Amino acid sequence: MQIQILYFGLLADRIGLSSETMDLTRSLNVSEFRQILLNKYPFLGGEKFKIAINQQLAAEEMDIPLQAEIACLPPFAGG
Amino acid sequence: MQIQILYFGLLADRIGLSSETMDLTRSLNVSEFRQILLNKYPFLGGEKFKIAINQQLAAEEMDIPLQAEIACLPPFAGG
Amino acid sequence: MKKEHKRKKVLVHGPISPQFVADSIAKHQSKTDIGAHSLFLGQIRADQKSEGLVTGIDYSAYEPMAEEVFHRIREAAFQKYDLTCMHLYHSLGLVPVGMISLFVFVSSAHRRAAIEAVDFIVEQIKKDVPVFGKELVGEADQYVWKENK
Amino acid sequence: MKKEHKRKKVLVHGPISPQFVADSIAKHQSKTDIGAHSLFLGQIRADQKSEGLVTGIDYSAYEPMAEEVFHRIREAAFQKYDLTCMHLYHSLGLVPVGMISLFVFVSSAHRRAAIEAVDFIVEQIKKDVPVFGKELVGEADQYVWKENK
Repeated sequence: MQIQILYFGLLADRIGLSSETMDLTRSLNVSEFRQILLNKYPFLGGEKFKIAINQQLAAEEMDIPLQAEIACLPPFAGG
Repeated sequence: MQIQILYFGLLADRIGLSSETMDLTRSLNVSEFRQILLNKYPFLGGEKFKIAINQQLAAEEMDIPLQAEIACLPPFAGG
Repeated sequence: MKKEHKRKKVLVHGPISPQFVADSIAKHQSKTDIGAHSLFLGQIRADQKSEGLVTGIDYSAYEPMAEEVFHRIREAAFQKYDLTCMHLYHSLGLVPVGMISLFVFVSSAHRRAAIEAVDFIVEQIKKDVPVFGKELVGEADQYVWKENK
Repeated sequence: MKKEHKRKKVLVHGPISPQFVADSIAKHQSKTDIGAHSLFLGQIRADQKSEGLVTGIDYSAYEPMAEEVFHRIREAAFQKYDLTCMHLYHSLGLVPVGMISLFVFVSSAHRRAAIEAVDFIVEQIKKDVPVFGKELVGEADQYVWKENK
């Protein structure tokens, strides 16, 4: 199962990537995905970020659907 | 005792004057002055208006000082 | 106690142009402690009256008292809110429908102060400033005296 | 239920000029049911950070989601307040200190709706729109990521 992950702002900056794709071996919820991300990029441990699935903010217990576009969003700074 | 009276907006329009002077035979408070005005211009009976003395809104019981500039102010319409 | 601010003339002749608004904004770009501008513009509506459609408002004022009250409103707003600067303009004379007769411009480091101050200032102006408005209606020389609610 | 309004692009490249604000105002002079315009402008402050003085903000966004959230905020404001029209603009890319990065423009027949709607809209934008800001500080290429409170 493939998902596309977009990184923005501080997260893109720290990771050094604005997007990547991941192949998952099983379906995950948001909380599990977040943990995989923190295992991969342990330096994100101190950062607050929200996760959007297909452009909607997602609760931690929400399952990630097939072909999802996942966005990792650091604190907003608009205005 | 002479006072100068200024009329604005609807009042100036109805009376046909923007100012006049009156010679008073004794000192008056605002309420008494208002009554003199209504006796002189009975068609103002139905109109609401405030009275300012020397550019300050005056309470009805306030005495009118010597050389006062009295302004008769219909409802405000600024903005 | 904050100091009293410079007296500025508020009453201007005729409508306030969008270009004047733009120039006022541009003048504030050098004030780098400002984070928020809040602006209010009063525009003349073509209200339907029993006598006909409003085509404009002819404003008059008890000018010295009006300027004094505008000044007091300015001072009160500076006391009440944390503001960087404030500019008020109100038209006298004829302002046709669709044109602007009131321009309130408040700047602050932060948005809350700016937005709340504009609300306060507009309410005070409507309530306390001796400005009078003759609403011109219909084709002939008819008019109705305006009254703020 | 009111109808859904036309989608309009909110994100624009670079600062929003005072002239653009003036042109937006001027376009509304033909809408003679409008009595009140309320405008909010966000301007970049030269804040003092431990790393130095802020010289500008470089904005980025999750653009499709940001546009979607701006659209939802517009619809919510139209539902909540009695408005004639509404225009929102937010900068992307570099906006130097003193320049404008947010322009909220709301028009209504009456002042209360216009003023309250702007307050609501600005709060929602700060809270919900995925826009990110890199505050450039000092002389070198230093920066700090901005975070709305």
